[in-house]
Amino acid sequence: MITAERKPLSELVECVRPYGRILLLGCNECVTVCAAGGRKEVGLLASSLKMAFSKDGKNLDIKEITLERQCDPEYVEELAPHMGEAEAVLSMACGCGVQEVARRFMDKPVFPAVNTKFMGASERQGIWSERCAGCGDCVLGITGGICPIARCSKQLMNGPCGGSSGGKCEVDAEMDCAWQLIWDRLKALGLEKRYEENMPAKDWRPGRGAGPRKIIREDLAR
Amino acid sequence: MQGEKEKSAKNRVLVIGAGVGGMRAALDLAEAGRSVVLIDKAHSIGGLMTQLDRTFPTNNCDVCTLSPSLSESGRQLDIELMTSTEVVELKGQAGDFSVRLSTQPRHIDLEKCTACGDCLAGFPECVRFTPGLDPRAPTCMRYPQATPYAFSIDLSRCQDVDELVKICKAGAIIPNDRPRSVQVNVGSIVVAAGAQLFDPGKLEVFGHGRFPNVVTSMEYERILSASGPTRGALVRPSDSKRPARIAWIQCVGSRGLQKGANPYCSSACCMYALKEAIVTKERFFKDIQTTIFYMDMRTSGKDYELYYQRAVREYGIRFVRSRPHTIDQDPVTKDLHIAYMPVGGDALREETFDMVVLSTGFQISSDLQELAGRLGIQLNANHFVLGDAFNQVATSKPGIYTCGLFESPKDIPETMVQASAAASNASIHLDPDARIPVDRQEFPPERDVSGEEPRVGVFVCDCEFNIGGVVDVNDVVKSFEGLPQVVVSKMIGHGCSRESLETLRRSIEENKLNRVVVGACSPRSHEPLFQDTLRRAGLNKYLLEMANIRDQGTWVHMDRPAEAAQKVKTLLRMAVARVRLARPLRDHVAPMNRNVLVVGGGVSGMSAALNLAELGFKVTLAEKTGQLGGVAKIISRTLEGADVKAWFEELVRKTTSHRNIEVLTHCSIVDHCGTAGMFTTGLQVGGEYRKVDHGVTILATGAVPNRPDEYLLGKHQAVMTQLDLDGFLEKNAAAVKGWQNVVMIQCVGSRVPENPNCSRVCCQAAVKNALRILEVNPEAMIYVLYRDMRTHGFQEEYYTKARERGVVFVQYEPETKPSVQSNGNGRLTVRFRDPILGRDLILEADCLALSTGFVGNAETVRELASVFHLPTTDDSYFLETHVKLRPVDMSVTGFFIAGTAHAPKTIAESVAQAQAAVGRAQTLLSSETINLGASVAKVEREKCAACLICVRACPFQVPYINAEGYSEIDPARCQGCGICASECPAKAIQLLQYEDDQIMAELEGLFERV
Amino acid sequence: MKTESVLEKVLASGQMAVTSECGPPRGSVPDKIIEKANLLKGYVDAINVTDNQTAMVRMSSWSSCIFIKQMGLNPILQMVTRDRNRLAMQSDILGAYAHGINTMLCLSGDHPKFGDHPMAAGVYDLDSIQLVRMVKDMRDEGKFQGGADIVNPPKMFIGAAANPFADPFELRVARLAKKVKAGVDFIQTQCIYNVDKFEKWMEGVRERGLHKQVYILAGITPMKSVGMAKYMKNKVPGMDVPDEVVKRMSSVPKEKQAEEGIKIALETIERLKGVEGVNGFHIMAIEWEEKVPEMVERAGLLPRPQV
Amino acid sequence: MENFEPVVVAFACHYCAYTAADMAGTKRLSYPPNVKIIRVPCTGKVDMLHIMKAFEKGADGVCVAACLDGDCHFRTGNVRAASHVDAVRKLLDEIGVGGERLEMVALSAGMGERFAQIATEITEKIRKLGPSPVRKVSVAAGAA
Repeated sequence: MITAERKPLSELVECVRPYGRILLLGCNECVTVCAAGGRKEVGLLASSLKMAFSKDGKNLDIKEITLERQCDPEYVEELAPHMGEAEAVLSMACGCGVQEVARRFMDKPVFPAVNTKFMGASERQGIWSERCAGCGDCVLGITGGICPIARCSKQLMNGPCGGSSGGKCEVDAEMDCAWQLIWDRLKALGLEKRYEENMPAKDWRPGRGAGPRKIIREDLAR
Repeated sequence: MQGEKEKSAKNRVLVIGAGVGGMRAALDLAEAGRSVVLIDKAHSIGGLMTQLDRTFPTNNCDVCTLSPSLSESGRQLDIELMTSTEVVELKGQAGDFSVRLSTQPRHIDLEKCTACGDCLAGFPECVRFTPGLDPRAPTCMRYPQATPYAFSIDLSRCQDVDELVKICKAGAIIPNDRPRSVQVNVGSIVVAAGAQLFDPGKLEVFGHGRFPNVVTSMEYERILSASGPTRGALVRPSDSKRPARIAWIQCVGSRGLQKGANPYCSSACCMYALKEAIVTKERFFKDIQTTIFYMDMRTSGKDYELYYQRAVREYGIRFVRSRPHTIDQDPVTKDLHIAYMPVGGDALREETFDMVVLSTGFQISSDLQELAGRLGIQLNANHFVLGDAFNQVATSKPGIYTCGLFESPKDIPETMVQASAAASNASIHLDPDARIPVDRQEFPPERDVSGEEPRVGVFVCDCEFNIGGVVDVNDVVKSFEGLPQVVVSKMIGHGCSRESLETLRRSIEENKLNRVVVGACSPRSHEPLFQDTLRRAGLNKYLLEMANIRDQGTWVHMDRPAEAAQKVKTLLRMAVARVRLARPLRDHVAPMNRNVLVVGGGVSGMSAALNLAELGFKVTLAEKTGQLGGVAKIISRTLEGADVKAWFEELVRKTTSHRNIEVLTHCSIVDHCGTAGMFTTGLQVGGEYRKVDHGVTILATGAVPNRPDEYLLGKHQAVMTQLDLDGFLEKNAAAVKGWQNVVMIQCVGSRVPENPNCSRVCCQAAVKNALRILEVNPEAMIYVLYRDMRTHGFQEEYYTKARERGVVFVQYEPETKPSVQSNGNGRLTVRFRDPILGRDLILEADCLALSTGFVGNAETVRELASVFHLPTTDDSYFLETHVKLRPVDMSVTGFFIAGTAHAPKTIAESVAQAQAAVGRAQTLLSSETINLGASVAKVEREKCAACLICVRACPFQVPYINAEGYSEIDPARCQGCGICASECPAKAIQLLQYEDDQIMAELEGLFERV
Repeated sequence: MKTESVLEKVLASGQMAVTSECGPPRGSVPDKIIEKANLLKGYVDAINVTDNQTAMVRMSSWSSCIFIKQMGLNPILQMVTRDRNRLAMQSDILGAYAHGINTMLCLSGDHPKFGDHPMAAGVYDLDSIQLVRMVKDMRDEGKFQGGADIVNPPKMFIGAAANPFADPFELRVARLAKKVKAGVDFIQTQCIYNVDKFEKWMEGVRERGLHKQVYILAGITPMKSVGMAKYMKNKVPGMDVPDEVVKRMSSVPKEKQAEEGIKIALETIERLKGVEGVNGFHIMAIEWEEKVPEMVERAGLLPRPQV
Repeated sequence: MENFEPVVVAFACHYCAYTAADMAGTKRLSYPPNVKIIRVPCTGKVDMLHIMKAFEKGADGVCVAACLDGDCHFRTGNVRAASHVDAVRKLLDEIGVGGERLEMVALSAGMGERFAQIATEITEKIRKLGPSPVRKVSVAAGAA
């Protein structure tokens, strides 16, 4: 899933300061799951912003809407009837959702309320960590199911650097050394030999190397 | 007492004593649809426990934990509570007793008394309100039909009776109240009369009564208590200063340690001293030095050893193995000097303390001895009830059962177990068909209000002067007239009286009200009453909202009436705002399957099955092996000398031949689903798979004898466990005649890091086998190497007897364990340290008996815990829901634990727990349906993002993501805390009765500008 | 001979090689590096020039190398993959070689987090093994990464680092094998304090015959004080300083600790001289370059061979 | 603000804090009437939104009153509540209302005195802090 974190309130207060009527959007997908921009966070942000202004005597009118998914035009279309009154839109969706709303409503200023962080997994309640860098050419099949690109601080492809210590990364003692994990898993799989193979320099074109990417499923798109 | 004679003995039980044991028994019986007469000599209930500050091992305030469970059901329990009442005479026999009861005058009309406190304020000297010193008890215990929430008058102390009568505005004082006598017919009797604390004043040497800073443990509890005489400040009596050094002296008046002391062990004192020392450090000051003088720390209950270890390691409590012989007081500072001889020491030592706590035990008063005489039940030499070797709660008279301290000295969990056991035994003498279905009451059908605009009725009680005396109720009522959707606003004088409730009901009907606000006392005590009134008026009971304008209004702001009036109005406004959004709710109800699955066919499983069968329930008894029996099969005699084998064979015969019991051997549990009252469990019986439907499950899977690889066990024929020795003595008694030296080593494989708990039964087993060896071979020298001799209760007397007969008991510490070597000629060389002589001794032993105790049945427990979703302890025993108050209930409703699957225990203790499981189970089984309440979490599936946050947040693991991909919460398992609702990031969960819009409305009501 | 590298020649001659290192200045005047290199003249065979060491900005390694080359000494160009992608690295290699720099050390580099530009992007287009392979392909195949031929390919003597002390230990020999497979010619190891562990690693190296395929220069760093010993032990990731070493340092008075540190280093050199597969020493005297000549002399590694 | 009377909303759990408040009544302990209780089954049910809304609607202070540590009838509700309270405090600080206006307290059912004491202390504390900056302006609520 895509993870995100709410921006500092001070930044958001400045975003909406010029406006009196705000449409505050949530998304019921990833940002709900990572507790950054679902209905509850929308409510909390609305309440926070209202109070932040009301203490200075300004009455901020906020309409709260949480869409099923903000990165699909059909869902975003549901906003059309509410857009008229709004002077600006503040969206708690990930960057994809924010852009989809901006694309559809050309004449409305749209502000992101969260910082989109990474593609990750939930370790347990309240803790998410990065798992995938979207490189477009998955190597998990040969690295024991652990991605060295997303999870090694130096995205090393051929083994741990000299800073791996006690299974942890030199960059942060709380962070697992990806190569330690890979090695442990290869051992568990009885595939130690696989480590001996040199991985050649990576071709970054399937990733961001060749500019913004697009997927076209011919069978669906036609 | 009207209509008393008409009530049949067939469904009635008399419970004597309303302490925790009596209450538990009464509740178990009443919840099982029995009619109960609960009497107590005192003017209010609670017994000893209500005076305790906190209880081990959870260090919780247990009265506070217990009381909600007593009131939660809201069921109409048939318990008639009679305080200041005693048994005068008993006639008849089991199934048909006739008892004459005599009640001392209370001088208070319970119907009229509102507990306003005016009489106490005016005449403090003659008004009895609180049991002991704790004003908390009566309020905590406030549930319908139980504690009289009323005062009691000691007229003999009153100087001016007329004035006293006048002071009560409710007119509840009856100056000419007389003793009353009534006759009740009951089928059986439970005697839960408790015990009294030993009076240390008899022991000159400790100076209790002369030295102000020497207190008993109960006095110390009161000092610790937030509601005690010092209001929770830990200060010593002489100068109200904080003590820096506190000592506890154990066994005061117990174990025959002092002249005038009782010969038995009081069983609970070690743990309560530990608790007091821990609480002293934990809640007060870490730097207080706490020292416990003891002879043996007897922490043999479930996980008690861990508690002891915590006291040593985490809290740094000091333990001195010694028996102090005198306490002296410094005449100026009032500090106390304790003189003692440390074990292994060569000189008397003296230490100074600021306070000394005497851990006093229990004993039976002469009153109780007389009571036993009137009931015709026999007592033992120590005046405790003489029980049956294998049935602790039985007395010498059929139909009369006992529990708690009157049976033998014990702690609260054991009392709870026995109380439930007594309840199940007492039920056997009643008519199974005479049960009152507790969950059925006749009400008119509910009106459908779904399409209606809210029509709110506001009813404000004046509670005599409690509310009306502080605020002008008429003015309050007026301020609500004409508010939107408020149809009626009126005062109801003394709202909870029958007349007022009738007025309320009529008003609902006449005005077609569909929402009701009652401004009165606390919903905690009175909501069920007003809810019933709504039901009677044809409204759903959840359309009521109470405003607590008395307990949280007039009572606390009587010094500023104007502001009190403001607040009362605000509270009512909040209630009105909220009630507009109240929705009719349905209590979740499920039909009850009354069959029981008992897992495990040992002594506990068979005992549970038999009691259930006797009560008319069908039982499936599933045993994993090919035959019934468990560990008891190989035990020949008890410590007291009873013949286990004969009893055991009779138990097997009765079990296998009972028509209500189906015994399945070679049976294992495969799968399981459902909730209490409607379980389905899949069993593999031999080669065949079958499903069993049942309402309740009792787990009696036992523990397994430990056989650690130590001291040549299994490698040398002269080395055996106590269990082996028991069998050996039975079969080869002649061989024992040649023995010169026998060594027994205690705590082998128990109280060690791999198995930290005490196995509880080994000390008494060692004493038993030692005495049996001496019977055959009086010349044998027996050495018992022990860490602490844990012969609790009356077992202590056998320990004493063993010493008198020459058995040598030598204490060792884990650091200096004995060592054992084979010497090649079939004997053994045992080397151990004698702490008194201070040197090592070497012995040639003919037999080495190891007290290896028990360990949890790891494999079985793990399997069953996973199939049934039950919690277990780290050492593979099943975990009860509350170690103190619910020792046989499990956290999953409908599951109960019996016997050593809970923790190691003796045969009699296992039987008691098995019967207790039945006592608890019958409260579920007697219902036709199970009421699961209405306040459950509900998922709006369109909003759910299946994020798993509720799944992970629920403390009870109820929500799950279902096949359709959204969170599902089983109302039958939801406990109603609402944590999921508050955590849900999609706001897709609502807790019924506490929905977000309702809470918001309440807030709106608060800030509404009038 | 694969290259013109003096270091290669010394190593090929079978004599113990000695290298040391110089950190370029944090400014645009080269005096400091010239001064440091001067100290080493005649005492070492080649001088490593670090590349934005510890992720702090310094004068570029290759331009510093030029100054040293101009002094008639033999610089080793260090290159980290952290700061440049493969285009930049290849162009730098061509440029450096054009200036006569024929020896280089391939590294991944310390993470930007540790330096003075923690906000900078770490490039890591390649890892160190892939860098070794790239330099080898440039030299032996005469190919750029993109596949085109190089007109006059650079003939670099290729080095890489090895840390026998990092975790997981069992991977450490395998990782060397991967570098060998990628085409590395010589190895400079992490500073050695735990000689036992180093020897154990060397055992593994010999077992796989790697010592026959690559020259190994043992890393030696003298400790100035007990404070430094403790710092290295506790604060520097991948450094293994046994307790005995710290104890030994603290057992002498403060003013004698520097000498004790040098003694330890010399003892280490002496012991490692006898270890099969150790072909020389890489003496890194951090901010203490002036001690290197003395150490080389006392270690009996003088005079340096003329090749 | 000479005559400022703070409004304090207390979310109290049914089993402990609410019972303690009743106890204070039984013992006739006087405390300021500024504290108004909203009963919840467990403080774990107190949504962060409820606390924010209380301030938004005009509360000068909010108190979440739970069971003592380890005594929660629902095992972990009070622990959950404590972390919710911490999070809302941060929000209140960020928007300039002030996290010190929100408090979490723990008490057992028997602690009537403690409840009265808490009610008094909180009222006095909020009185000193003055009216909530939000309260000065009346806010119309409007959420979809």
